Amino acid sequence: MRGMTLIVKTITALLIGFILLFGFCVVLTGHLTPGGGFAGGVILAAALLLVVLAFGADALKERLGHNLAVVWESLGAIGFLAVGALGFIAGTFFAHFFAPKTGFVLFAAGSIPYLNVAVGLKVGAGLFGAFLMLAAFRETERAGREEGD
Amino acid sequence: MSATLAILYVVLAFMIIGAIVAVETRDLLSSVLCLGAVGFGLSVADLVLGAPDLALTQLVVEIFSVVLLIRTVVAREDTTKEFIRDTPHVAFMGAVIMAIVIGVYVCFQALTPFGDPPMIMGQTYMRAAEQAGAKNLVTAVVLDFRGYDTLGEATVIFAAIVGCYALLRTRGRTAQHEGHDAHS
Amino acid sequence: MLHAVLPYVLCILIFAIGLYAIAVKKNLVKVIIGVMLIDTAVNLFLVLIGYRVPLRGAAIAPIITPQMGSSRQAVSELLGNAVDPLPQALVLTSIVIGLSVTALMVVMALRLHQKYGTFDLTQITKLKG
Amino acid sequence: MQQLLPLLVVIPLGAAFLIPMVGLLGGKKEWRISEAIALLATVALVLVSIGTFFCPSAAVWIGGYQGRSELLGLVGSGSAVEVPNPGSAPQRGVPVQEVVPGSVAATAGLRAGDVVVGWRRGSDTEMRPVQSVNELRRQNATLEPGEQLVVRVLRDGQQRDLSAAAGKSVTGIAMFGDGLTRLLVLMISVVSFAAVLFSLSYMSDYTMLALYYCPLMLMIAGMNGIVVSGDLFNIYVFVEVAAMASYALVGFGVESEELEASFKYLVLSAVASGFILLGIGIIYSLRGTLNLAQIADYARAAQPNNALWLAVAFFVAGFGLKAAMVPFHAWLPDAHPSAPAPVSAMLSGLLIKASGVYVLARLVFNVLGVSLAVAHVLMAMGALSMVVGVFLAVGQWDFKRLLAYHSISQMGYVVLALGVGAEVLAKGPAGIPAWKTVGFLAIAAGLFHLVNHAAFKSLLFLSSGSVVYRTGTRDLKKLGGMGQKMPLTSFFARIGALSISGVPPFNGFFSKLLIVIAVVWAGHWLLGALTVFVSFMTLLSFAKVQRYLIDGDPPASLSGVRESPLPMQVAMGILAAACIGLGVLLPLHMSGLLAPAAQSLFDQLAGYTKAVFGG
Repeated sequence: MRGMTLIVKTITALLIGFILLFGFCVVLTGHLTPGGGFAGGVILAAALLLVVLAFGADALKERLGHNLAVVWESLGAIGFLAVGALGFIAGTFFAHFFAPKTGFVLFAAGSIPYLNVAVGLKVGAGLFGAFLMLAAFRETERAGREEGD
Repeated sequence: MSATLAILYVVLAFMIIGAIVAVETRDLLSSVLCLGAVGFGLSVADLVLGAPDLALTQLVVEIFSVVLLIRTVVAREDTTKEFIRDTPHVAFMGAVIMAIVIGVYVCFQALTPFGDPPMIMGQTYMRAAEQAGAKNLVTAVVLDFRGYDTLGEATVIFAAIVGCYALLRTRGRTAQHEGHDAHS
Repeated sequence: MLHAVLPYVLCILIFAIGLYAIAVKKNLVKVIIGVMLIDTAVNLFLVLIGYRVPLRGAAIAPIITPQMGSSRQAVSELLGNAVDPLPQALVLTSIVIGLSVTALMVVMALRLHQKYGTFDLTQITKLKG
Repeated sequence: MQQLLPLLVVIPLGAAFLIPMVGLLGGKKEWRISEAIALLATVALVLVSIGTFFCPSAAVWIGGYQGRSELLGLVGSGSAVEVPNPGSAPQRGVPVQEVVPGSVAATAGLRAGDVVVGWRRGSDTEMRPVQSVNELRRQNATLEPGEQLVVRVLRDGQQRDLSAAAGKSVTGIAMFGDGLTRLLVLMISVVSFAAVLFSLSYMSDYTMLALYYCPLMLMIAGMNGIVVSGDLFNIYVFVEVAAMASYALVGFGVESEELEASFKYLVLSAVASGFILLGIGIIYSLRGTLNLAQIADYARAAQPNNALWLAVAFFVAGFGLKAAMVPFHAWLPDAHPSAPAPVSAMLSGLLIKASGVYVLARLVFNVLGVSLAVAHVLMAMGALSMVVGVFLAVGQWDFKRLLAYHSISQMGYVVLALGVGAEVLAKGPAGIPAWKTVGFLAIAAGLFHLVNHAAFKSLLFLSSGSVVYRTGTRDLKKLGGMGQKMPLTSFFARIGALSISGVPPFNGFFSKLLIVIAVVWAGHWLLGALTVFVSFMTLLSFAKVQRYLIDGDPPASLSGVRESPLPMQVAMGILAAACIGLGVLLPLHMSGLLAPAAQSLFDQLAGYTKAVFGG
């Protein structure tokens, strides 16, 4: 994938930081405002997707190839499972193992923020990885077709 | 009829028209775009019905899936190419589906009326969540009371992505398999 | 009493349109669209089920805002009027499942197109039955 | 049980999440690492599932906080109506149709026939007029500890005030294990252990095995999750987990046929999910809760209305599609043979049972209540599946496709038996005199055949895999003489074939015999005869397999074929032992394994609610 015109590239470069920031914000404040891990994760994936669409699939390959994306995704999933499994300390699966704090602060509401982060990581990395894999598949397919012709 | 209900009917009508156009139009690109419009309609309906979380999530997901469909599916075929015809049973299927809708209309007379849910589990959850310190009660339900469901949900999307990886392998088998001993 | 049922029935109509697309259309992309319409309709149905008519004004989302602060009365008024959060939680899960199904279907459509060179289901017929 | 039930889900999920991470980073040895993790996880699962037999049945509540009862237990007309009040002006109120025993309303002393006209909460001084039953439910659900809800009722023309404090219950998602759960969990873990063992050699032909073992573990996690769940939506989520993993596994070979089968399966399964979710929405709208035991508690008092029937119809269509019962069977003969053999064994042996028949049986017997209409639908679907499946199977020349059609036919037996059980229980004493014995027998026979089918169908699919692994074909016309070339595989395939056709010392004979006895005892002579006839057809069909696969001389193209590797033999050996053991040791395992499972369905709504809420 070669990427798009200079205008798109410049605008993407300007915007990408804000979009990522917004994504992180949605993930971290999921227990206070609308949003949460899943919506934030999709926003993060969409931001990375924008980079791929504008600059081409090679732009991110060194930092986040699709194999590495799977590792991040697995980490997110294991994190979620681990928070649930820590409940075994307090009795059973998903039991509350620390006292919830109330109020409009970042790390309130028991385990909810940690779970949000895990879901955000998982969904963001996973969807982005799937998209990269699709892009890579298109590349190989195109190469195969050109060889065939 | 309250303002909420009026807006809701407008949005529903918009969604139904969008759905019909998405199914019946011959151009695949317009079809996918109409589907996006239906999803956008759902997002608006969520807002009207007091579900901003869902509105946000639905909007993001709809954008993602429309981009996915356009980039990978529609882009690979001349979308205005010769039209693939339907099965010959269009009228029959249409009749069956109208029968379903009418049956549902009759049966739903006995459903809890729109706008007055029993909210038995819901109320319990809301009060307990409020005491637990979550301000967004939906998130509290999703990640606390029904955190186990959300684990399942995370697993579903994990399975789907692993499935995508598995199905996108260029070769399924190591060699053109003819049995280990058969070719002697 | 019409308004007690009509929103549900319109929602089922979208479901039926999706079903129709799957049953009748012979284009792979149209089948995918049908499945996505079914997802949309089901999500809408669940949201409709959780809606609760407030005493006045528009629907109240189950979110405590900083303006309410720690005022007990404001909070309990919210709890008495807000819509049901549980179906919303269900819809959130259901949206994710719908996205997963869509992603998997798109990938399969892509592979089938690579193998057969078309989205026409009448030509994708190695299997009989 | 408290700790063991969640472990059934946590272990395979943990393994599934670890495998791609370790696998994709592991370089050339990735498949060895994945195999090791998968094998360890399945061994642990077998141990845990045996462990559940040593713990008492109990419900575990996952997530949430200790809360209070939300069960008002009042069934009445939806909103307030004008009621005549002799002696004074008519009042608006809600007539009570029924009161759920043991609920808050019952302890307060409400009776059917009362009219609720007002309510107040502990601190209020004035009575408020009542608008709807749901309003009362809401007020009941929001009581503070120690607070009381006082309702004013009109009884025999007089006004009285009744009050009740809420009882105790919990929030969160219920996990529940009873006899049926134990039986299915044991079945799932043993068959999946055999399948993983078989995969060690069989899957060496395929690429990127980390992406195979991960969905396999997810499928096991999904099935365990379905079986231990006590919450309607939770069941749906885990049905989706198992299904999503199975789509990937069906298409794992990425050849045209496999992708096509997988796509067909995916579309039909997505439609089924839509129906199931609509049904769940209707149930939630009617009952206000998703907990199976609470829904059952309502169902005991409430008269089913049209909306509930619609939900039941949606459930039958949705789970019938997942179970591939006959009007909805189109996907199964494509999807099951296309998968790699160990996956076919798990799909046919486990998935259609866990996500189809089990859920349907649980909903019909324990949650929504048996009724004649549903029983007749189940019987019709079962009988149709039985006959259509076997007739389609007889003409097949593809070994795995033949087995897949037999899956439809054999699951028809199970659904027929459960349907007969439901019919007998729904009629009750008004039906036949020995209705308790016959109902129990029908349910037990159905569940016994379900377990037996898991054993012999997995065995047959594994032996087909063994043949395919060595010869590269599954076309019966091109095969032959396997009795000489692959004696052990042929021996195991023979055991499976004799079991499925119902030949005496094997398990299939006993379960089919019990089904026939139950069906005839319930008064359905014709269905009994049909059952025997289908069994005979099955025997014919497997005589053909015997003739073309095992007997005779091998064709020249297969002269170099050897016996398949050791792990495959061990995996088939385990299942063959299960086939013989389940049949010969029937008196032994009847009391420990089968009877408790049948009992948990036989106890119906009351037994289930009591078991979950503990008394």
